[in-house]
Amino acid sequence: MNLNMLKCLAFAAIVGFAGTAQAADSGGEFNFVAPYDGSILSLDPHKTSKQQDLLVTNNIFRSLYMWSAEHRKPMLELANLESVSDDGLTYTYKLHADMMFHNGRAMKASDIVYSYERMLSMKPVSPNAGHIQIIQGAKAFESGGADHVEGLSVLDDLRFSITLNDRVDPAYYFYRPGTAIVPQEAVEAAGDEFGLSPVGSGPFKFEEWVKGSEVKLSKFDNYFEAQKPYLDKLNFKILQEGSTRDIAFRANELDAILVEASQYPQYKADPSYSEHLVEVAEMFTRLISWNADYAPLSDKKVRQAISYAIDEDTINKKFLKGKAYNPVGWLPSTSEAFDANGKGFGYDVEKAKALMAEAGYADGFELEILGTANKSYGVGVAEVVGQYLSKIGITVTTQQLEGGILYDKLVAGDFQGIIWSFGSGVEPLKALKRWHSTTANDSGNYVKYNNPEYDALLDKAQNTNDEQKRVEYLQAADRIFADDAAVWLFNYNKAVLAVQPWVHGIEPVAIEIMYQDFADVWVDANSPRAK
Amino acid sequence: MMKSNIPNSTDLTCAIKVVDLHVDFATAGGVLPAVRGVSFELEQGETLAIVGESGSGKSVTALSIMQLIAKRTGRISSGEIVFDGQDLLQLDEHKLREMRGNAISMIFQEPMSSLNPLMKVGHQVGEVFRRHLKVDRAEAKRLSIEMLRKVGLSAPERRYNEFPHQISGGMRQRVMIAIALACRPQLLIADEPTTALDVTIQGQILDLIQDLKSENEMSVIIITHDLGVVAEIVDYVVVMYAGQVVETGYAREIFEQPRHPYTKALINAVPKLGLRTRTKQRTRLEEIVGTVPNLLALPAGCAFCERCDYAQEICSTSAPSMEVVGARRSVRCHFDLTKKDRHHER
Amino acid sequence: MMLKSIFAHKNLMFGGTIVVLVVLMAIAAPLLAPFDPVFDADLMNSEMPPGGEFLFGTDTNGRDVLSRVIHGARISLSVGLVTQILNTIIGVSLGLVAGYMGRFWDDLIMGLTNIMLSIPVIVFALAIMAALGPGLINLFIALGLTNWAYTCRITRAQVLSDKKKDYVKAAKSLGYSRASIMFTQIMPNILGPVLVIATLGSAEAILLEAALSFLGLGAQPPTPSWGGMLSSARDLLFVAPWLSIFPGIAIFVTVLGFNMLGDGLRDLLDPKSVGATKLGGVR
Amino acid sequence: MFAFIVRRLLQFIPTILGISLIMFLLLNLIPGNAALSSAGRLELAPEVVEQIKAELGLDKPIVQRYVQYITRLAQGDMGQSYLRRYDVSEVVFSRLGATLKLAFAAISIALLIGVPLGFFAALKQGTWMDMLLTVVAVGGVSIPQFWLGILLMYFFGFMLHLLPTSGYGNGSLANLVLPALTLGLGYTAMLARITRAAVIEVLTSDYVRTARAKGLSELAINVRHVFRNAFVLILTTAGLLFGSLIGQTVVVERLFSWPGIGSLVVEAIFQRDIPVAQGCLLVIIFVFLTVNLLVDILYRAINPQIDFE
Repeated sequence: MNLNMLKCLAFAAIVGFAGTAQAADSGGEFNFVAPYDGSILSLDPHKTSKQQDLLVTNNIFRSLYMWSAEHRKPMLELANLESVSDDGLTYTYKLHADMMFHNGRAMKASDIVYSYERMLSMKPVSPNAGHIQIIQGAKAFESGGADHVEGLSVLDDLRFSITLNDRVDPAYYFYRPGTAIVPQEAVEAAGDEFGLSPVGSGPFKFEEWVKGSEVKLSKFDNYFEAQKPYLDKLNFKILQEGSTRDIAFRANELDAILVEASQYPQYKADPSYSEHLVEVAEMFTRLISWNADYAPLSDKKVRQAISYAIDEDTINKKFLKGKAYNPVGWLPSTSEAFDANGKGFGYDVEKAKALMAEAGYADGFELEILGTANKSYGVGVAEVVGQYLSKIGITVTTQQLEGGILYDKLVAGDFQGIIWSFGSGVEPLKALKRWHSTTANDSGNYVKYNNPEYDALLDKAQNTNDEQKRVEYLQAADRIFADDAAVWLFNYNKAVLAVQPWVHGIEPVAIEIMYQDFADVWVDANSPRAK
Repeated sequence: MMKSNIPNSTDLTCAIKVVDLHVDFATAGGVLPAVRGVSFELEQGETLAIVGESGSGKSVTALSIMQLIAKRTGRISSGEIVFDGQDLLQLDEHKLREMRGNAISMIFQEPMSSLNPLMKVGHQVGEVFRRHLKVDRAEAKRLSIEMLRKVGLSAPERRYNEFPHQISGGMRQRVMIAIALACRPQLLIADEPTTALDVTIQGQILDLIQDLKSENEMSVIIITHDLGVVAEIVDYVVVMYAGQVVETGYAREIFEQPRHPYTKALINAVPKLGLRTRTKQRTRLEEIVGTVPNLLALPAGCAFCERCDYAQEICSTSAPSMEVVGARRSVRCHFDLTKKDRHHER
Repeated sequence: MMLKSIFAHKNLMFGGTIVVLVVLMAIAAPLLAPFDPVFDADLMNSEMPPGGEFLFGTDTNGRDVLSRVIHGARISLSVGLVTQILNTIIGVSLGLVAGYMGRFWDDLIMGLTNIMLSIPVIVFALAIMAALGPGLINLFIALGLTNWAYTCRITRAQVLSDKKKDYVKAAKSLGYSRASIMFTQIMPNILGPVLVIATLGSAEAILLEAALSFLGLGAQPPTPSWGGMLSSARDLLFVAPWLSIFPGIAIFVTVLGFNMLGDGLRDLLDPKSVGATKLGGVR
Repeated sequence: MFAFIVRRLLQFIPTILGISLIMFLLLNLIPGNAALSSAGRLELAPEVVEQIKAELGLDKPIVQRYVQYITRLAQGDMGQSYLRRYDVSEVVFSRLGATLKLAFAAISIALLIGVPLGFFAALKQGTWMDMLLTVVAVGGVSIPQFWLGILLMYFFGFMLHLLPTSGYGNGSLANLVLPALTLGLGYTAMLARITRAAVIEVLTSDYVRTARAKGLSELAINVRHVFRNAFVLILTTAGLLFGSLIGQTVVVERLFSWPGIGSLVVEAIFQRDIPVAQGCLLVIIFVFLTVNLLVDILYRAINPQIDFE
């Protein structure tokens, strides 16, 4: 199968290249960025859940499944699925033959079992262990009650089976970069240092890590997909500062960068870059969570009035410079259950005032909104929201806090409004379940949303086998959630990568645009780093 | 205003002649005339004392001879300083440097701060030999040690390698003298050479200067505020007040019969004139009542008028000029003290 | 004489003029500023270039940059003033105690001073800001608690030298209490150097506010602080250069003014201190 | 001299202890859940959080934690990074080189440019050149550092394409230039001023007057008498400057993505990786103290007036 070639073609179409499949050039060096919060902490995928780390390990390691940009869902990567048991709980896989780790050893079924058991048995526990806990017996093993995970069994060298606790699609759990497969002997040889010199089975092998500066990878010649990867070298430069990144990219020191909202219009307007922007609605929904325990906000009319009073379209266009998609519900436009016909509240101050009057708050009230310093979903936005809400008499004060503190307040319910961004993918039912009344308030349903009608629709969706019905139920539930205005829906993030003209194969990855698979990326001869 | 009586002819016996020297300083408050028309003459082999309170311009006069006035703030605006047949003020910087430390040298008031704290004392002496005699390092060292011995330092070989902070104040001043006399200058200017020293040391230093003077056949200018200290060794005295010379004359005449009220006050301030008291506890110069006038705003009349016991009306309106009253003797006062009838004591 | 020499010091005049102008700007901010720096925001006016209604252009929120720069003077001045008052109070008090009480107290306070001198101010302030969270008041605390070591040292040194002087002995023999001697006799003598340090310290505090804003822990938005404005405009260098130019110049000129003023004050009050040629800004 | 160094090294101990106590308390006061951020993600099951807390020892009282920390520190163990899960010493020392390099380059720039400029200004004291240098020097320290950095980056990196805009490169010299300039400019200005003041003081000193009275040339006076004495005055301040420079790297390193200890400490504070933050601070302070000790030794070596007592 040549799935990746397909991906390239799909990408070429997206970014507007000629339809003829251009032959991929081999060789060259690629400078990419690691744009998030500073240093890379560990290259052991099991020991970190930071995007900054995983966007690198994603190219050193492979997971059982991997996210497919054009299918917008996880696809099998390392193995074929041989069978699924009738109860839908036991999956039997067979690894592709001749898959090598960077240390030259072929991957075996036992490596899968070792990797998953390692995540559960690590001290402290792996931050990614939650994905593995869907396997039968995982919890018992983690707590030391069993010496192996009951649901994992090796059938032969290449074949293994996984038995789950519930009927869920394992693809949505085992595609995570944090569940990558590691070679036991290399891990054991390195001990605690494995994260400093990782050995995986991905297209690139680890070369050098200049701490705090960059990670250098080089082509793995025995990568299982023929002819891939194309690039000889791949460097991830840690560049936290948007302005620094911007200047470095324009000085052609980088081959692709993550674009911030502030710079987005400039790239859009610049003909030399505008054709090479890779954009995607990432599966994150930005919102302000309203605390239903705060009297005015307990009234649905007030919450709706707020939604009517804020012109999110203008905020998205002006404040975020168009680097966002207007929301219609919880599920983002990249979700398979996205309601393309859905509509938001729109901007209607008169209606908002009327609702406020109906609710008995004609004179308004005071409202404190907490947020981080984040430019796209932090106090800056809350300030703008305050400007709008002042028109219906609500006096907004904002307070900037750090993520960790904000999260503590969110969990404790110690707030009136908090502006934040939550994951709203990948699996729509799982995403909507966040607001199910049975979800604990401190593990997702922070606004204590409780609507039996909504719960019922989700339960129906879970129990149906009819794919279309399922989507209908989900969309109906999402509409109810949006209409209840338990949160103010702000936008879905539009993630943007600016790419140099000589670069091919960068994809709009909806789970996190920085999770690029460089197995598919190549550069033209006119790249300054072509050879 | 009458000029000084000093003849203009170049006298071969004349060691240095200063004619109508004016020195100004730029200050935050305006131009300060520190020296206002100073003239005097020093004969070969003579010891001359310039006496006055601080601020009288005596040190500035001395520094002017060396042309060591800080160029940024001070300026010799007019005058002549004739030395060795040349007007020093007309010499270029190169010639001046040839002369400094060689034909004319100077020692300063503060022996501690006048020596480079980071340089061995021997090197500081040797520097002069290397500069003016163009000798090599070894020869400079030999000469320096010899010079240190000559100024009375014990164990000069050891002292050579010591730093200023390691030796006593008296020794430092001896080192300064060694530096000054290294090249056997014709003229030595000593600016308050003993003020910073203990009473016992003061005499030794003055004796040393006196001894070396006769040995080297040089002329000496001693700048001092304390007539008593130098009374025994000076031949000729120039008294300065507020930037001007107010009285000149041979030491004996001045001490016996001061003609200017200021000179008289200075002498009165010394308890036992003519007796250099080495061991006895000497009281400080008895202060003359009042303060030196502000040179930025000089009175119209005599500068000493305000403090003068004999002042008359004319003193506050008209500035007296220098009048010759004898051989190398002149005074700047409307009322010469020797003509008692013209005074009535207040 | 005093007045004359004030005029004779160009840096004092120049710095003083700037600082006075900034102070006037801060006082008259509501009169001078054409718009409200926080509430007159309209997204429709987002990022308008300078000219027309908005002389210095507008920011991303559509607020008038000129008005924000004018009001920013209040923030920056209060940062300079409040932090220096705190630093001076702490530094002088500890210095007096150390110098006057001696022994245990001296050792303790000088130990603490040495510790304070070895921790870079910005790192210390950063840690405090992280503990307290961003915001103007917290900024006052963070910068006001961390930069007193120089004042303390100088006060102590002055006390030690004054202690030997006659007037202090005289005051003691007249039966004045320790505390009253400390404050009434010694304070006037340390006023000069302390004033110099505080003036230069103001410059430093304004720059530190900018640096902390850059690190995300300055005065929090929508406070129109120059450092915050400059910091949030750094991504917009290509897009909206006016957003960084005006607050940047404001900081530069004000800090320059305080530095010149402090420099001039030192020439005037404390001309001999070569060692203390520090300037606000780098520490 | 040996005794002097040993005594000074011993004096490090109370300072470092004091700092570690202050910082330990302060860093542990920082709100935000260290266990959570150490897990690297926000949405975790509460029991997992408790488990991580226990494993990191965060459930113990703070005094006990401090005592444990200090005991281990005395044995040379700075603990483990909450986030990285390996030794703090490994984390910190892998970054120290870059910071020292940057600081050394910056102070070199400052010394090589600032000292001659200050000397020149002092010799030309009162002229327009002196005025200009003074204004430039005061201006140099009045620019917000990150702004200066962005402007330099923009002009030299982007407009002129002369130098890499940011990053460590492979430790290449070209990458060092811009961050070192950004960091060094303020110090250049500062050193120029210190030098000017010191030289002016020396120029008006009695011993320079003596040197003049000896008839020495200006060159000989400047080289043998002025510079050495001025340098002693400069040195004492330069040592303090170098120490403060290490602290100033926090801004420059972050801006230029320079992989030093300055960017690390900011990050660690933000991420609540307290052992790393603490480790960084201790190392920064150790460097500061060491540099000051070295300066002191040098000072004593140059200045015969002070013995190693």
